[in-house]
Amino acid sequence: MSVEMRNRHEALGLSREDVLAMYRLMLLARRADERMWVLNRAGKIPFVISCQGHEGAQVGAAYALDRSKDYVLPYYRDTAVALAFGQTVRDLLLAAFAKAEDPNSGGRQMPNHFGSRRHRIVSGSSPVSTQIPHAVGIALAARMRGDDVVAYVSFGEGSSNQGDFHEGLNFAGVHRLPVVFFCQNNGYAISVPAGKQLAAARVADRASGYGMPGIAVDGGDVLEVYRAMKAATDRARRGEGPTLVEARTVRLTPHSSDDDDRAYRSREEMEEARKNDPILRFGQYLTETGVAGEAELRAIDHEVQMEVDEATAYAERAKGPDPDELLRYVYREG
Amino acid sequence: MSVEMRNRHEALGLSREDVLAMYRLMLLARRADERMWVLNRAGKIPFVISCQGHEGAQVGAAYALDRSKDYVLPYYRDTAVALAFGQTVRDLLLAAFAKAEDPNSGGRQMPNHFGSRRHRIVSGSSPVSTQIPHAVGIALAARMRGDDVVAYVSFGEGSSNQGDFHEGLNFAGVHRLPVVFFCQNNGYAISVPAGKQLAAARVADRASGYGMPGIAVDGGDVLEVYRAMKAATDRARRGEGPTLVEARTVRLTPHSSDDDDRAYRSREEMEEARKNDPILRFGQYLTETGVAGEAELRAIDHEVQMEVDEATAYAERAKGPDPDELLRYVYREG
Amino acid sequence: MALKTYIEAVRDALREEMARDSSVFVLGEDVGVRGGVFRATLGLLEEFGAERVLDAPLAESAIVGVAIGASLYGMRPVAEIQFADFILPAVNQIISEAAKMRYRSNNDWYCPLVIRAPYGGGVHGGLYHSQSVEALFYHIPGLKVVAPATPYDVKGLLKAAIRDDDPVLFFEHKKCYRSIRGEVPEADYTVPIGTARVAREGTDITVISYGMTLHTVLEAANVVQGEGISAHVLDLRSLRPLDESAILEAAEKTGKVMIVHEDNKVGGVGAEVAALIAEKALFSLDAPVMRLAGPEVPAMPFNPDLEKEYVLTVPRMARAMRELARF
Amino acid sequence: MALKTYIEAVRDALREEMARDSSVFVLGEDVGVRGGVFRATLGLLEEFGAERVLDAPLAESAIVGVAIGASLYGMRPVAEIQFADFILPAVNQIISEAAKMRYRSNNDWYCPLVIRAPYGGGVHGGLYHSQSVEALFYHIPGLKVVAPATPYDVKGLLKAAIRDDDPVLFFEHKKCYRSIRGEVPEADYTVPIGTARVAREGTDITVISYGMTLHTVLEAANVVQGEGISAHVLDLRSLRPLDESAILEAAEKTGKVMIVHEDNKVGGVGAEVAALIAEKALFSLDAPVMRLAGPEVPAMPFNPDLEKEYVLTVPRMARAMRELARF
Ligand SMILES: Cc1ncc(C[n+]2csc(CCOP(=O)(O)OP(=O)(O)O)c2C)c(N)n1
Ligand SMILES: Cc1ncc(C[n+]2csc(CCOP(=O)(O)OP(=O)(O)O)c2C)c(N)n1
Ligand SMILES: [Mg+2]
Ligand SMILES: [Mg+2]
Repeated sequence: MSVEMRNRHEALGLSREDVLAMYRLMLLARRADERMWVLNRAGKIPFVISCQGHEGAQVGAAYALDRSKDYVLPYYRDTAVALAFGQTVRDLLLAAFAKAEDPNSGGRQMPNHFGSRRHRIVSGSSPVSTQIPHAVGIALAARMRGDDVVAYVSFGEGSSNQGDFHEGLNFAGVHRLPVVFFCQNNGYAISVPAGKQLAAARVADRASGYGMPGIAVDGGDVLEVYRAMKAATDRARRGEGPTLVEARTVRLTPHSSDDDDRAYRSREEMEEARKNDPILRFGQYLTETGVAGEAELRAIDHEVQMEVDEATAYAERAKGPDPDELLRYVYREG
Repeated sequence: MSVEMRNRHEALGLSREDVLAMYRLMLLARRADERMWVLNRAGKIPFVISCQGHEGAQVGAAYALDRSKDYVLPYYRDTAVALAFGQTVRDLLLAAFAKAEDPNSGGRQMPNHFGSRRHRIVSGSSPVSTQIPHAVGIALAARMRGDDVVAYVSFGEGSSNQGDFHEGLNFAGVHRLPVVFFCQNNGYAISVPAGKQLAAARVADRASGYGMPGIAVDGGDVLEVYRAMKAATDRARRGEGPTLVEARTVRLTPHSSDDDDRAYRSREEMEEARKNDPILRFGQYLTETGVAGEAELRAIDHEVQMEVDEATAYAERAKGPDPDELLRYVYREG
Repeated sequence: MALKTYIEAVRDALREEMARDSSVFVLGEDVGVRGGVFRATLGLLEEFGAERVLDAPLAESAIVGVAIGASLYGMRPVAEIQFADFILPAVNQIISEAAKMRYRSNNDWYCPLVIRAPYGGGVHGGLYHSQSVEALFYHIPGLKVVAPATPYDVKGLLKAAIRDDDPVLFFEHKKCYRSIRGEVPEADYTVPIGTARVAREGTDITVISYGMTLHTVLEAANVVQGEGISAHVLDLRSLRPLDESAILEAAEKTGKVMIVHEDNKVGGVGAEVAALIAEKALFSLDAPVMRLAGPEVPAMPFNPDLEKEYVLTVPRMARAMRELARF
Repeated sequence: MALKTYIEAVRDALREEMARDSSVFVLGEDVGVRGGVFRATLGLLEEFGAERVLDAPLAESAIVGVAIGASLYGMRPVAEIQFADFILPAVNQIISEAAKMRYRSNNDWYCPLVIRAPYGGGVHGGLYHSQSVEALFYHIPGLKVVAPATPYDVKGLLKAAIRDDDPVLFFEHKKCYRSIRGEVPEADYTVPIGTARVAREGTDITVISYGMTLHTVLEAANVVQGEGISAHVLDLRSLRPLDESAILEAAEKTGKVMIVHEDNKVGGVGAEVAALIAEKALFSLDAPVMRLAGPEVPAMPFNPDLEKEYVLTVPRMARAMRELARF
């Protein structure tokens, strides 16, 4: 193994603790996600939508942000970003069970519709791409206030075809705002392959139409994503404006628990995709570079599983919202 | 003068008759437009929106289409395109006076909201950019039917920031449809300069985001526009898909008769713009290349002025719609 | 006659119309190989090919805008909006363009276009997969809006919508899809847009509804029947145009009217129905015109208890019916 | 007190609020150097600088979406939509996002946001510069909708809207801009959103309206006064929430109610007002609830004769008032 390979994370300024924490976070998101499928198949929760295959992209992105002050506007696959910004596995499960303590919505929204003010995670909805102009507005407001804030907003490649993508990026480009637009391109919008979604070779090619750089990276490689995103957030922080970053990922599950992907994805294709599992790849990197041994990684996994077990037990027992809550918070109260 | 210069139109396959007809068309649009301002200032018509400065781009574009079968979805400045596709100066004035015979709308819409089925000019509205997906749908339908049809759709550079621009071009790119997207970039959206509308150097730069070629041309040079548009329509007709063509033009008037541009455009800038008057430039080309003498051009102008006079007189006298018409044609009748 | 589910009726209507008329085609998100997320277009790709069963990019304004363009050329597109909640990005195309095309061109251009959208809640869809959006459109001249409750009406109205020369919004209640079955004739038929239907004859109170709540109303009517209250039930079926004479006739029949819908009350379809009655049948009334509707909250929550609290149940309806009958 | 035009009241409210609170800023098309196409933001650029008076790209969904984002950060954006007709591309941002933000986040996030839009016709604006769009929004929980008729209310309501912690749609009737003048206090004041106002005391008939038609109603009331008919006139001012008690009180006062608006009738604001009365004041009524509204056509045509035919004139209103009084 070459020295460059060994030192990839160090060259990026990431310590051993950093990369182990990143690995743990990816695994935490994965195990929580897997748990939700089990709960769904057992009839305990009505809906799951997954991060599986995207964890590398998400953790690489989140680590490039300043988690103490930046704002994130994640989309429904961004489980690892929500965790990186302070939500817990308990929070995820509370949302999955739609309990009163769900920090996103008190059980009002579907799972993975993240939002908690104290973590600077802006509330998201289901209609895709609406969050893109919101991120631009956050960046605009932060600049008006003189705050050193970068706004992160994510979405799929299918969603990059919505008008709000275009209008949002254009606005940010004109006003050179500190936003990073992060496209997680997993090659599908539900059943429709990217080639039927857009004719451009890469979503990143759209950036030039907004006067900003467009970078495409291998989203299965958490360190490559970190590198590209760090350049983008640095640029934003220096006042040089927005960047569009596209991370190529794999979707290791059907679109959601309501989907059956056998009609439109061959099993061979799925096998190929699994080889690009970012957790597998990062685990290999860590062992091959000697950052951690197999046993150490297994220990992390064990710890993570315990955390998911505890969270599941807690969330399952937690109280649901009082039915009277239905009528609350349409407008400001008091 | 070099031979290339002399032969520019011939090299493009345009005859002496063609270029004289093109010049006449540009002038016809100009004189009709000027007349409307006079009528507006005299209090006879409530509203004018102009083609002045765009005639070269428009005539270059229209001549690159097959005026016997292609479909056009013009925007409100496209007076010369409407004329090229068969509307008459009478029609323009009937619309300006909002008379019953207005072919676009029977007096229901503002002037320059073109539309007449028999000319394959698709009815347009005021909200900008909505016509872009319509053109894509026309092209899709024509291809389904096996018809050899190219759809032309135009819009300003400001309007290229609407979501419908993005969604329309993307759809056409994915399905490789025979559409030519024609942006008339006059540097302003009402008072807002292009630099505040978009950060891209050129609107044409957006094409790569849709997997199609993007061409920017000098819209003050009718022959250059013709060249670029001919390549685009040929490409479309060969089944190779859409093209985005951007023509840089000048807006020689305020945005509309309701606007006063002195607040946002210097008189020096206007002087500069007038040097780029496409009619002036084409007239010079015609005389310098010996296609026509000054006298001949004056004769054309005279003839055109007569046509505008006749049309004005006709339209002013024409009947207005019967008030009962208000309630008609909300749905199919009978 | 065959017993069909609501969604089978959608599918049958689409298939038969596509077979009958080559200008009919469908487009939308996941309508092709996936057959639609609700499976409304299942099998169409195989039968009619990818040109007539078009998986569109994820962009509703383009789906509607492109469909408008195709309709102007003489095709009869049927656009699917995956969930009615996601029709909102297309509102400009629907209201500024489709609805005004014929009027603005003085009858020169028009849009024979259908937009299908599954709406309504009670299926754990949360805030954004449960909404009723019909009130945004039934106000708009130039549009037609239908919301059938039975498989028979689904098929007949969808065929009528596809053959109509004006834009029709076709709202399918997603809770009906698999839970509602009914007799559907084998032979070709249409149900005229703009006609309501007496769903139950009765003499004491009149209940007017449409979509999923129509079924709950009928259940509740059976409950109160046992207590000696006879409910006359009108199924609106079309929301624009409303069947004015059927509404007035039903109101006059009992003099006690209740309008029921899942959508929230203020400005909902029930407002117009009540206003119509207050305007044209006032002196037939023996009781205030009652409206039973969704609460004034943005949408139906995901949590099952909150969702249940939102939904109009049989007991709530029966209670309201008793109240009205006693008046 | 100073005599001000309707649009001066808009401008004064904006200027005073921007001076009072540095988190208030305006954005929209041509609001900067041009001062807005109607000149509502004239002088603001000079006074507050380009950062707080932002010429936005021509993209309404972004104007509203960016404003939502800024409001989430704690700013108080006032977005201008150049003509209400062009609010339609932003409907998704308004209804899916602004209206639902507080509810969906269980009170964690909210949007202190104002969207101003000039609406209405009678100014030769043709189909797309004359529309009334309030009916698309007054139905939506989570939104507030106001439509003032007088300079006093414009200023007081706009200030209240800017200080409100929820999204407010502020509809300014463009025909009022320069034709309506009124007294406006120098001192700071607000008019509470959700309160109607008795614009004229009367005893024979009750007329309920808002916006430009309120003024025509008042003129017509003067006409019929001469014939011995005393009209009580209520100015709604707020369309969501409606001032229910003021409406019922006004209805009960005379027992004969007419609702007037420029927007077309079916599903317009008048539908809800009539339904409310039919529900809660039925037995005070001596006559059917009358609605006088725009015709069921897509919009107001450009041709002046057609436009005149559309508009509710004083004679038409006076005729309707006589009819109602005679009932
Ligand atoms: C406006 C809108 N239209 C349709 C949907 C339904 N929908 C949910 S996710 C999805 C596909 C999104 O694909 P992509 O953007 O590639 O993200 P991915 O799920 O692949 O990560 C669709 C069509 C929606 N949520 N919003
Ligand atoms: C959706 C929409 N928003 C706003 C307007 C008002 N408006 C009319 S033309 C115009 C500027 C258009 O600029 P551009 O696209 O550059 O075309 P140009 O007039 O310069 O040729 C604006 C803002 C509109 N017609 N439609
Ligand atoms: Mg995807
Ligand atoms: Mg321009």
